[in-house]
Amino acid sequence: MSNLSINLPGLKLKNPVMPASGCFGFGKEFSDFYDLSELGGIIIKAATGEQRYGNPTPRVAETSSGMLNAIGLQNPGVDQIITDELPFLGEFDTPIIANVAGSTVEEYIEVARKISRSEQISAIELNISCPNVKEGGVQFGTEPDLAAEVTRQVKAVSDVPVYVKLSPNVSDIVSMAKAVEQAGADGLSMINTLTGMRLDLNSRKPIIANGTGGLSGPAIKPVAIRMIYHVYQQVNIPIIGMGGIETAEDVMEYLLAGASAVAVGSVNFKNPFACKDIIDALPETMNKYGFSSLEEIIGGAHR
Amino acid sequence: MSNLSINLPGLKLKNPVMPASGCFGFGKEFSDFYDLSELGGIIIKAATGEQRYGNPTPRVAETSSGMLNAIGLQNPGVDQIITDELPFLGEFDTPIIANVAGSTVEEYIEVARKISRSEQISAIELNISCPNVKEGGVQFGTEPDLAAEVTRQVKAVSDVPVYVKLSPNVSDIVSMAKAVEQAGADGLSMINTLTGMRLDLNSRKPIIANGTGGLSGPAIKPVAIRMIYHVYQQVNIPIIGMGGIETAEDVMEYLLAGASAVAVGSVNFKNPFACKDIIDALPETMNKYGFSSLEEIIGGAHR
Amino acid sequence: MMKREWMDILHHEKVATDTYQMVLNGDIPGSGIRPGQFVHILVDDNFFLRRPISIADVDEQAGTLTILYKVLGKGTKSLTAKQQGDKLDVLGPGGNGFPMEELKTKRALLIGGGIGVPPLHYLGRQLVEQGIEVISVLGFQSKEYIFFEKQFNELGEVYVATNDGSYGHHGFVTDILPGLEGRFDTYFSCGPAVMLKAVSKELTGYDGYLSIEERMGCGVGACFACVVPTPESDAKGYRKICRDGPVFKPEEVVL
Amino acid sequence: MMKREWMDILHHEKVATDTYQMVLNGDIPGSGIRPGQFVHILVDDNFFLRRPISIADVDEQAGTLTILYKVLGKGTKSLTAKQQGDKLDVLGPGGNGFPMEELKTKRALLIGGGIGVPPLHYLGRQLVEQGIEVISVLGFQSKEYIFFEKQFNELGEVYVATNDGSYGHHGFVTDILPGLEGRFDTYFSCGPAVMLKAVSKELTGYDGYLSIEERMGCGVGACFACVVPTPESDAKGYRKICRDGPVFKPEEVVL
Ligand SMILES: Cc1cc2nc3c(=O)[nH]c(=O)nc-3n(C[C@H](O)[C@H](O)[C@H](O)COP(=O)(O)OP(=O)(O)OC[C@H]3O[C@@H](n4cnc5c(N)ncnc54)[C@H](O)[C@@H]3O)c2cc1C
Ligand SMILES: Cc1cc2nc3c(=O)[nH]c(=O)nc-3n(C[C@H](O)[C@H](O)[C@H](O)COP(=O)(O)OP(=O)(O)OC[C@H]3O[C@@H](n4cnc5c(N)ncnc54)[C@H](O)[C@@H]3O)c2cc1C
Ligand SMILES: Cc1cc2nc3c(=O)[nH]c(=O)nc-3n(C[C@H](O)[C@H](O)[C@H](O)COP(=O)(O)O)c2cc1C
Ligand SMILES: Cc1cc2nc3c(=O)[nH]c(=O)nc-3n(C[C@H](O)[C@H](O)[C@H](O)COP(=O)(O)O)c2cc1C
Ligand code: FES
Ligand code: FES
Repeated sequence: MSNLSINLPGLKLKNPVMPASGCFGFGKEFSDFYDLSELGGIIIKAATGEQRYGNPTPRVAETSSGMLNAIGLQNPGVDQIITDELPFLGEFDTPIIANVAGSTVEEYIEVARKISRSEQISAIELNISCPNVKEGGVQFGTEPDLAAEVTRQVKAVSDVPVYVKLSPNVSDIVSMAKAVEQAGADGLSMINTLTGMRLDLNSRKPIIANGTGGLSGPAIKPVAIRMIYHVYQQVNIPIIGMGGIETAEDVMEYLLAGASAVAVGSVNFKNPFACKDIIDALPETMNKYGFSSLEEIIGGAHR
Repeated sequence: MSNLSINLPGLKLKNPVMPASGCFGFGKEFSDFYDLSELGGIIIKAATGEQRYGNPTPRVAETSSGMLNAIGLQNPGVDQIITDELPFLGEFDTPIIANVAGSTVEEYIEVARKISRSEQISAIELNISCPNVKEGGVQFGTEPDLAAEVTRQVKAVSDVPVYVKLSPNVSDIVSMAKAVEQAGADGLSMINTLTGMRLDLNSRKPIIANGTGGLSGPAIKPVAIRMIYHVYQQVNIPIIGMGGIETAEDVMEYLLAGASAVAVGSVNFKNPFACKDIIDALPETMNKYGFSSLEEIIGGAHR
Repeated sequence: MMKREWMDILHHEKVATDTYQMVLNGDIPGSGIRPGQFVHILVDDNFFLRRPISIADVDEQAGTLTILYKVLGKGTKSLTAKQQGDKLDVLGPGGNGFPMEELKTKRALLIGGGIGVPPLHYLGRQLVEQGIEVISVLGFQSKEYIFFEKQFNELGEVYVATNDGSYGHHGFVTDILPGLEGRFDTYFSCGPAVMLKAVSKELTGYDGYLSIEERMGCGVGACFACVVPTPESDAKGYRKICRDGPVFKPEEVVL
Repeated sequence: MMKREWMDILHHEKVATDTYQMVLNGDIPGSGIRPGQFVHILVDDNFFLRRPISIADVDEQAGTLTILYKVLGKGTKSLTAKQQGDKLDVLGPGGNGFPMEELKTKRALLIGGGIGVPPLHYLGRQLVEQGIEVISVLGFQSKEYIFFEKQFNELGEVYVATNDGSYGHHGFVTDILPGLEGRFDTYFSCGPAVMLKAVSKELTGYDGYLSIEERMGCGVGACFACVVPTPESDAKGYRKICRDGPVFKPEEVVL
């Protein structure tokens, strides 16, 4: 039997597969389909200081092998998430990672402090890379100094390890990764969506009301693999990889590139059983390619 | 009848559709399939100062809705291109755009000077964005100052208008566009490929011998549309748009976003008649969406 | 409870210009589908997102459900190529549908526009079975787009309007509503957003239900793609069309 | 001259483990195909690149060509689902193939490895028709992977090797070559790169032709994806497998 478990800062994962932030809500809906305890972990939807409505609709559009979204960080706010959403997730035997967002450093700090005190949370994913909000978010994700600053401040107040989620919309992903590593990040999460747009030929306007949206899905996988491959060579903290994962083979490709665990995002919309199907297929797939533990696979492309 | 013609600096195009650089060689092979005079123009494979062999093989890999390539600027060198390749292209009634590459500013200048003196060339596409060569190319494409410098120098020696081809692998595409506009670029060409990677699960190594390759095809179209949409609002020079174009509808989307003409790249490999099929379908498609000239469509999303 | 199922296509035919009817067989129809619920269809692996399509009829015994769809873009275009005997990847039933148990109506008015007509058919059937009187007002672009007139005739009186006057009343469904004043206590409407707005304005004061559309991601309530804002008095500030809807009372949401 | 054509699948069957044979009908077979040429296949619209597959036989009169392929990845996997009566998007014939007109051979040795065997079949047929004596050496992984032994038997003497010894000689095709010394003047080989290297080393001094593989983009000579380097003495420095090849003299290229 293959050993699927892996330990990362703050996270004892029984397998390396977690739903990605924003693609699984707070778990409730998917618990109708399968037992969430089967998951390696769950990364929940972004939390901000206050409740946010997000962007006008339409918020999603289909693209070739992918989709655009501009939800705009809609969420009930950190306090309500703690009181209304986390207790349900506490029923499952799987670590929960809170995705933390904000428009100002102060907001990031507030959210991180509050949510990291919650018993149900094992780690924070610091979302400095959301392309779908006018303020904050994305600037923190494209300038190494700003990224380092918010990482440092959040680390200072967080009771749990902090994984910084990087944006792929940058000229130099390695500098971003090194900057947040030096600022104390316990791990990296990469990648968030690429900024994109689609126009409607009838209305002659962007399909997404917000104009631009974040591109996710298999279309972006080669970009994610490239970034993880390069970052792995230059940092010493673990990477949670994501972008277009649909199969156990995709997971293996991420691990070989240097990810220690993965998150599965938009494909959950195509197949609500996606995470479970991938986890079920993983042992056989590892076997097929001659691996018996994740450690052997992780970073394998560099050996 | 729809009017498909459009005039750009140095280019009187009978229609806005041209094969993209590197995806059509020097035209000879595709002339077996249809009359190249039907094309709006032809952008030929990159020319460098000397003959280059390029990267080791494998040089291409398939991805979801796209492909990676790392040809590495293989070409016979500018002198041979002028003597051996251009005369054949001169037989067709369509403007030729020379894609100019190099590792140093001096090389760019040398190639641009020579090829712009050739009678068959109507414009230069300055390739400061090739991700597949170790030296030069990509640095010029990610730093506004370097991009402006090479643009200025090439403009100084070129007898024909210069379109600068931008890389999408940047945090801020608008700054790049403005920098080269201020340096005297007559137009922009966007986008080149996104840098990506795929790993082979059997060999555990990148499929492409070079490691990374450039991602092209429909997968990247939303990124290209977003960049063109934003750049169009900030510059006053025309844009040749490209990235994943497969249909006349795609062409319309590029024009609405702000492109004045388009280039069709890797889909030529899937369908050698791609450019011709798109040109043939364009009048009916324009009609369907209520347009009778390109001018009405270009930038239409901004009105 | 939603299921993901490969359903069998028992029947597939064109019923009007650009409009197709498909009958699907499987377990989903046995799960107590309510009128107004939808199925979320993955046309094939060329597509990354599913397509929400309303359930137009259910036969629990036969294990079948009927959908009607209009060719709009690539997905519905590809759907037309499916043949009897093929399988279809279906997620459903989605949403809440019309709150059949809570209804106090005696005389119902169904108002459907174009491809918004299908869900009202299953609703009408259930209402009639419960002994409720049904009047239907159906609007279409033009004569060739009309479908299900016969089926609605079996439920009660039917008024048809076409935008170009090629059949029935020349104009909009809202033109017909004033003439029906006093003949119904509750209305049920599904159709394009502009129509729903006009209908709910025209029929202010009546008890009403609107079935609304929005582009969806997950279709199960997890992604926040399909929200509709609520009036200021509502603390939550939004409803999810795929989970809380697609049927809402007009006063519950801001169109 | 290359054509792009929707060819009819006349016949499709499994002939060995993971190995399928397909007969295609259309105009391409009428264009004077040479042994060693290939077709460039778009499996379906889920794929962005075509797949090069060698032509294993041609019947100009019937307008058919035969291909054999081994399931390797997603594309060849999907190809197996195609059925008789379906159409296939084919570009071809590609490349130059074996230079039939220039051959001075009287006694030919064909050396094929695995899925490199098919193009040698059409070559062998043409050589035999020209009155040339043909000996074939075919290598396979193991017994279940063997195909076309009968067809090669009809052309002349056949030696089979399997890597695991489950049939014929236990070992590699190169083990068999020394025993054939003096019985041929020219060799023709197609198979994995390692085999071609070993064969050309073993048979230095003989007149030879190798058919080589590389990942392709365009398949028509325009993209420079499929180049192979040439010896230093060659000014151009490379050959394009899809256009100048896939058949080369061993001294023409650097493997
Ligand atoms: C609850 C609900 C019930 C519906 N019931 C029906 C029905 O019974 N019959 C019917 O014909 N149509 C119905 N629709 C509309 C139907 O979903 C769209 O027409 C269809 O998704 C268009 O897909 P496409 O591939 O043809 O268009 P494309 O433009 O290619 O679709 C691209 C993407 O946009 C989405 N999209 C495009 N237009 C719409 C739209 N109007 N509403 C929602 N998503 C859209 C698609 O689902 C897809 O994700 C319903 C929509 C909703 C929300
Ligand atoms: C001139 C030539 C003739 C060939 N003749 C035959 C034949 O007669 N029968 C046969 O079974 N195979 C033949 N091959 C190999 C065949 O092209 C590959 O096995 C096939 O492309 C694999 O596709 P896939 O989708 O299964 O694999 P995937 O790995 O999914 O393919 C991904 C991409 O890589 C390319 N690729 C992967 N492996 C190879 C390879 N070994 N050679 C070239 N491209 C590859 C594919 O074409 C595709 O573009 C030939 C190759 C060449 C170059
Ligand atoms: C609808 C949607 C909502 C998302 N919301 C968030 C979010 O709130 N926070 C975040 O860090 N990433 C968010 N993401 C990004 C994903 O977590 C993931 O990084 C990205 O989609 C790439 O993975 P995928 O290709 O598997 O979807 C969202 C993505 C989608 C599609
Ligand atoms: C095989 C290949 C070779 C290319 N060579 C060049 C080149 O020499 N110079 C250049 O500027 N762009 C080159 N490109 C980039 C294309 O011109 C184009 O910008 C890109 O592929 C996006 O368009 P597409 O998605 O339609 O292919 C190449 C692309 C491919 C696929
Ligand atoms: S579509 Fe995802 S919440 Fe409604
Ligand atoms: S595959 Fe394009 S040159 Fe050979």
